[in-house]
Amino acid sequence: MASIVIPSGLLLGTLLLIPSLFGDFTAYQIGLFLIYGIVAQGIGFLWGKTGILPLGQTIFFGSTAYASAHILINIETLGWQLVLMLLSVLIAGAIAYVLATMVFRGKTDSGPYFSLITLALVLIAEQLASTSPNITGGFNGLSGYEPIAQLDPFGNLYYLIVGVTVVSTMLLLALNRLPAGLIARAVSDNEPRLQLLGFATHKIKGLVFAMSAMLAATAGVLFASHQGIVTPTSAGFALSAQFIIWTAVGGRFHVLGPLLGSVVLAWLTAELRDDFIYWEISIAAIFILVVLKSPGGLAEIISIYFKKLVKAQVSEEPSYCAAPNVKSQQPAATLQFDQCHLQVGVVQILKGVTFTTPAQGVVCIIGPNGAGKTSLLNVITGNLLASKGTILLAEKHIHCRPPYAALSSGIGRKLQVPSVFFSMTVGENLTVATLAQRAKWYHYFSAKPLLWRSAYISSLLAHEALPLTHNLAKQVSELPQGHRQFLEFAMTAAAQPRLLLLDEPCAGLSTAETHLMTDLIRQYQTQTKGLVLLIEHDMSIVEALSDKVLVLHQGQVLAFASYVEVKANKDVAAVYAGGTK
Amino acid sequence: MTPVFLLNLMWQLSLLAVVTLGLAIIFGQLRIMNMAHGEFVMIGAYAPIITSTLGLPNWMQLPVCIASVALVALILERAIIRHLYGRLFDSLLATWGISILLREMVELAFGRGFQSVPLPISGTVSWIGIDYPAYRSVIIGVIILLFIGLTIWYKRSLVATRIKAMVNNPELAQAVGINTVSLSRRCFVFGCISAGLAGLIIAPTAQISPLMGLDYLIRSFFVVVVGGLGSLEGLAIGVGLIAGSQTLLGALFNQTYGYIFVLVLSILFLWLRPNGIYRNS
Amino acid sequence: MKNIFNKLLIGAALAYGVSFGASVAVAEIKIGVLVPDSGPAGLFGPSTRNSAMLAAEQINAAGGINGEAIKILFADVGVPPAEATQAALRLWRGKGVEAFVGMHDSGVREALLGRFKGQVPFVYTPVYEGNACAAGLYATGETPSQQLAPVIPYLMSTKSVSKWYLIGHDYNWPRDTNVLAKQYIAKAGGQVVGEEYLPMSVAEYDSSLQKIKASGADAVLITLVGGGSVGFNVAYAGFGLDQQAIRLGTLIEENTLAGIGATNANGLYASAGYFSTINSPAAQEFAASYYQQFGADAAPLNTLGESAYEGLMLLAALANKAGSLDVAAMDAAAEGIQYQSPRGPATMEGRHVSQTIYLADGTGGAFEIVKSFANVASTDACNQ
Amino acid sequence: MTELIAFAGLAGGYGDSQVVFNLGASVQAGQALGVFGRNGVGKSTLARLLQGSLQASKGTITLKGQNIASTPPFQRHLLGLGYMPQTAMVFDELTVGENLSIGSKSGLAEAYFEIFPTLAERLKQKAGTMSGGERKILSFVRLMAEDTNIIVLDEPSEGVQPENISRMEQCLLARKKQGSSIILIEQNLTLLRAVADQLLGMDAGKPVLQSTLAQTSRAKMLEVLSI
Repeated sequence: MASIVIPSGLLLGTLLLIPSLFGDFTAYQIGLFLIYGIVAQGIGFLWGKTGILPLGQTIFFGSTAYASAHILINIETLGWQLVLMLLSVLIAGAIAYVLATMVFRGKTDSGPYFSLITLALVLIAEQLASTSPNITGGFNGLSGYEPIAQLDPFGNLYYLIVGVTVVSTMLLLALNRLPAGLIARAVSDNEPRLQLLGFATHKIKGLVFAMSAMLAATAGVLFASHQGIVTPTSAGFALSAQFIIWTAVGGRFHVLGPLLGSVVLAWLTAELRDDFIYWEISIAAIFILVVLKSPGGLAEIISIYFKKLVKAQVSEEPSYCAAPNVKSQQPAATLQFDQCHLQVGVVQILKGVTFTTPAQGVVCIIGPNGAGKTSLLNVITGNLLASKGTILLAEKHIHCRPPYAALSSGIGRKLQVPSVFFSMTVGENLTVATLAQRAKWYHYFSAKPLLWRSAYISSLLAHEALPLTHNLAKQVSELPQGHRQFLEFAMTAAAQPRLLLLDEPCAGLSTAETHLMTDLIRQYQTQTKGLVLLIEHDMSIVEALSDKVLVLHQGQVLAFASYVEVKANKDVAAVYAGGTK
Repeated sequence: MTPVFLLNLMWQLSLLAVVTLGLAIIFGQLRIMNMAHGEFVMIGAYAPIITSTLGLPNWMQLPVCIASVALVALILERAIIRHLYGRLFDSLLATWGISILLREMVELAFGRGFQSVPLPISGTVSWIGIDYPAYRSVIIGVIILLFIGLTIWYKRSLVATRIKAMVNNPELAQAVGINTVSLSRRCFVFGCISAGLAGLIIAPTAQISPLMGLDYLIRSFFVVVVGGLGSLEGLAIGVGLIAGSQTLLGALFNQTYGYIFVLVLSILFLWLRPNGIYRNS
Repeated sequence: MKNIFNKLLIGAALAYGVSFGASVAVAEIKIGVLVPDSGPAGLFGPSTRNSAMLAAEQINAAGGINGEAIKILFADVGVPPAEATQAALRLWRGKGVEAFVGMHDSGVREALLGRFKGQVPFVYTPVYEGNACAAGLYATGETPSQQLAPVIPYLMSTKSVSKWYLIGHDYNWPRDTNVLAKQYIAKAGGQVVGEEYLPMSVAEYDSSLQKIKASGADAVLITLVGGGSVGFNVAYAGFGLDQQAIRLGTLIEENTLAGIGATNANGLYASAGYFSTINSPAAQEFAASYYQQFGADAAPLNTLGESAYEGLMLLAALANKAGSLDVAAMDAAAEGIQYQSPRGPATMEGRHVSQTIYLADGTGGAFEIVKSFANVASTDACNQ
Repeated sequence: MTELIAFAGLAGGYGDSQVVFNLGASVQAGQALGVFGRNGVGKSTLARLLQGSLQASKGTITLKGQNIASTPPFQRHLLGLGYMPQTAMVFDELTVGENLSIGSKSGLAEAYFEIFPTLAERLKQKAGTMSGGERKILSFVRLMAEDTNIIVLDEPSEGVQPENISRMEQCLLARKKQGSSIILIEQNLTLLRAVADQLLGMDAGKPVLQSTLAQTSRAKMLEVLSI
């Protein structure tokens, strides 16, 4: 709580002092910069957390500015004015949500294209604004109205702006410390992993984009009152580009960074533009330097110095609480492949795979490299779509739904190269995994779920030998590859899926670690009485773990039987003739 | 579909093709979202003015154009761009900064005012029964020849394959003996020079001022996006769609519709076919 | 290249010099002069500044305003309205400026009026669409009615043209201008054969030129601005359309003409209240002292830049007559006030200036005045 | 006999994390070094250190008597070092023909079309559309056709059909006869034993077995693999 209240309080205090210290004109100026800063804060949150760079935030800023100008011109009562303004902000958010979810649906790599779409949209908006004189007043703009509640831009309106700024700051600071903020960060960190944890990432991106759009829209409402005029430049690309520069220089990873960037740069611009002819060049140079050398901007630099000054408090061991049960614990079920084909480009990867697993037990998948083992897991989770044939889990079709729906149907998956959230700590990784399938929407906006600890994760961490137990506060990027295998295993198993897919979980592990991993896998299976599908090269592990072995070769099932039977199988021996295993 | 309209269409197509070429090389091949592309066109357009300021004869315009653009490009590549390979977003941001920098530099050097470059070939010539500006006629021919040459070169030359290879798999490219550092630099400078040459060609037919670059940036970007990155065929299709639809709608209705249509078209492509219309497979 | 270094040096000197340049003011009236230093209109910044400085000097030499010397402070308004307003307010609220002279676009004007609210006198000087009326606002710039009412019939009779094609950028000023143009053309017995508005973002004029050609127009009224005007006119001549139709522009001034180039300016006319080549003694004298003071290679004079001189002259005349810079007193004194300027005699009527309008021929790359129309009143002025 | 490539005290990894430690060996002309070990023990890291896409943090690499520890990879290639990576082993966006012509004197590849006829049929196909095994063969032929005599191969047989593995074996033996040095990283012990003269077994980034082929039984190698 203190981490939200103290910065917000300091911000509020500083801003409230400005009129009496520097006079009402400076307050007027700062008021405008704060309005810009609110937009930049929204951009910073979106860009810094989810990695989406919006080039057209003035679409929302400008359109609600126009809307509220019309509201102030045409509507008499304050109450209705406020209702309609709120409505315009909500509409902006809804449009942003629809736009982003539509573009991001089914793709994880459309970031740059989305940016260009917002660029094209802002160009359209600017064009429409300047050539629709009946609606926007054209080039000369829409003016001749009183500010909201007759608040004087040189007087009380400033306090309204300060209020909104502080609320926006508190909101974002709070989000940073809530599960919602954690999930937003996870999107840019490792989107495929988040999808496998059951999160529909395009909707998360849509929500964050909608939030940044609503901040821009709110700022637009204030702008209309503050300026008394709205012109096409308020909906134009040039202002959008300014927002980006301010956000980047101020620092997109911190809530206060974009605010600082907007106020400092805009104020310096106002002060220096008239007299210092190299000002624009300087801004461009600073911007380039920030992009190249210091992506965290001013805020990052300041916080490094700040941390040197103020010693970090020793954080005490948080007191964890029991996590609620997963939303629906499904009974064990068989996995059934029927004539499943997979084609990528012109390459046939799976050629009529057919098998039915038991509902319980450990099934090891073996086969030479290129046999289609990982692809088999990919069609189960929906990362690749089978081109022909059916896949049934508990008699239900699962071969044509997106990866984020896998976990809710009871399928968890660990990838071949450990795929975790690299910018987070081990503890945060586990928290994200614990939220999966347990948290309802309101849990994301409450701090308590951050301390959730499921019984299963507790039992895992109780293993002294588990390399995670004493590393909860460590960054994943500092973790060796082998330890990441355990982390990803824990995350995949956290939601207790009835079907656990493990792709070479023992690769890169030491002998002792391999034993631990095989123990954990076996324990998981006995505890949940579910099904584990495991790709493994090491025959000793296969022998130790497997109830059944599925041998794949060139996209087809070569054998599906017990380890002993498979070992005696001549076809299998022929495939492995050249190899050791 | 009058003959003049067809010639105008050809002029617009060849002009947009030559303007976009540089971006197609730098964005399409090197994956640098070069927001300063228009500024290189602008510097190229200033070449005749630099030439006359230096008191050089007119035929020196071409070498002056190549030299000045190459110099700027080389400095920027060494100082900034080389850190940006493989960093798509950062390349967009940093080159946006570069574009401001270049605009301001040119403004300091040559002032804000409009410059004028006389047509090297004046008058009109008769084509398919109509009079058409001689300079345009010659340039259409030159650009067509240029692109035929480029297509042949691109198909045959090892350099083109090596650039493709470098972008596709930098590590392996090094392993087969490609000096990727130097190849990227040469590729970037080449792209900039081609933008500069486009500027030189445009100079006598358009407004010349430090702010002119933006006119050429946006459409080029959407050509590359609509056509698909990294192939001359894609470039051709993109140019055809963007210039064609704008010219057609401009002639049938008005320019505002043409402009908005191009933007909407680009959005649809970015959304539904982000790899562009042309994919060679 | 020497030129480049000089400019860099001047820039550095400016950067250093400014902070020391502010002198101690004793009983001075501060006047804010709003000039476009950045943005597309930035190219008018230098000539506007120079003209304003010249005016201030001459006003002070003639005894200032009500006996007090004036001091002008500049602010850059070549930026979006929100930022431009701030720059102006900084002078007003922060630096004690008591009156404004502004040379900027209409968006900025509307934004400023919303802030000034008649509390400070404001002289608006550039060519504009007319009909801006507010307490404390005085416009010296040419409005469409002034630029077109005498000129269109004159061109139609002397050049024997009757079929007009109207082309402009898609915003208020061109559209307002053309509303009036159509009336004048009809009245003089001509017809409008085409009307077209281009988005600012389009730099392609072929289809418009084709439409002009097909329309059989023998005169084209151009209300494109800046770079668009240059590009259009260059392409126009390239197609040989200068043989088919004369061109009349209401915002083609010396910089635009330089960009169009001598070879592309055949039959290109411009109508404005000022050209650097007006050969009256007053104009000659003004130009001479301008280039003497700011050097032979100073930013070329043009109607927009020179308008700042007009603005300050009007402001001085108004304030002297009113006896103060009080808006109410000035509003009361405004009607009928007269002053002399390089443009000729000027009279304020309906908060706008009745002035001489010149028609100039740009053929050959320099404006040659072909006709002057004395004392043209604006019909886009304010009703008293 | 001349020593073509040698490395000693070699260590390196990614960022701060050290993956391999204190590796050393030297290979004469006409000889082959076989490197083996379980998944993830640092074999590919060794290959990348030799090839140059990773910088060694310690140790020396000598190519034909010249220390190349800080030479960029493309120059190592020009000095005669050829490399076939384990993953991303071809240019996916290029055709098979382009893949083969890009790094070498063109024409040499054609000699191998008789051995691997499928490649000749697919010259115009994009490499990325081929299966893993086919891509391995393409990458292998690309490497063979290059004008290099120090050849580093990272798991060339992975996913390749048995008959093609034995063809690879023939090619490698032929190159040895011509005087090339080969460093072969393999899990397929049959191929490894057919080609290698010396062996380097690795576990957890460190050498655990260093001997000649003659002195090392297959069983001893299997021991290393299932430590």
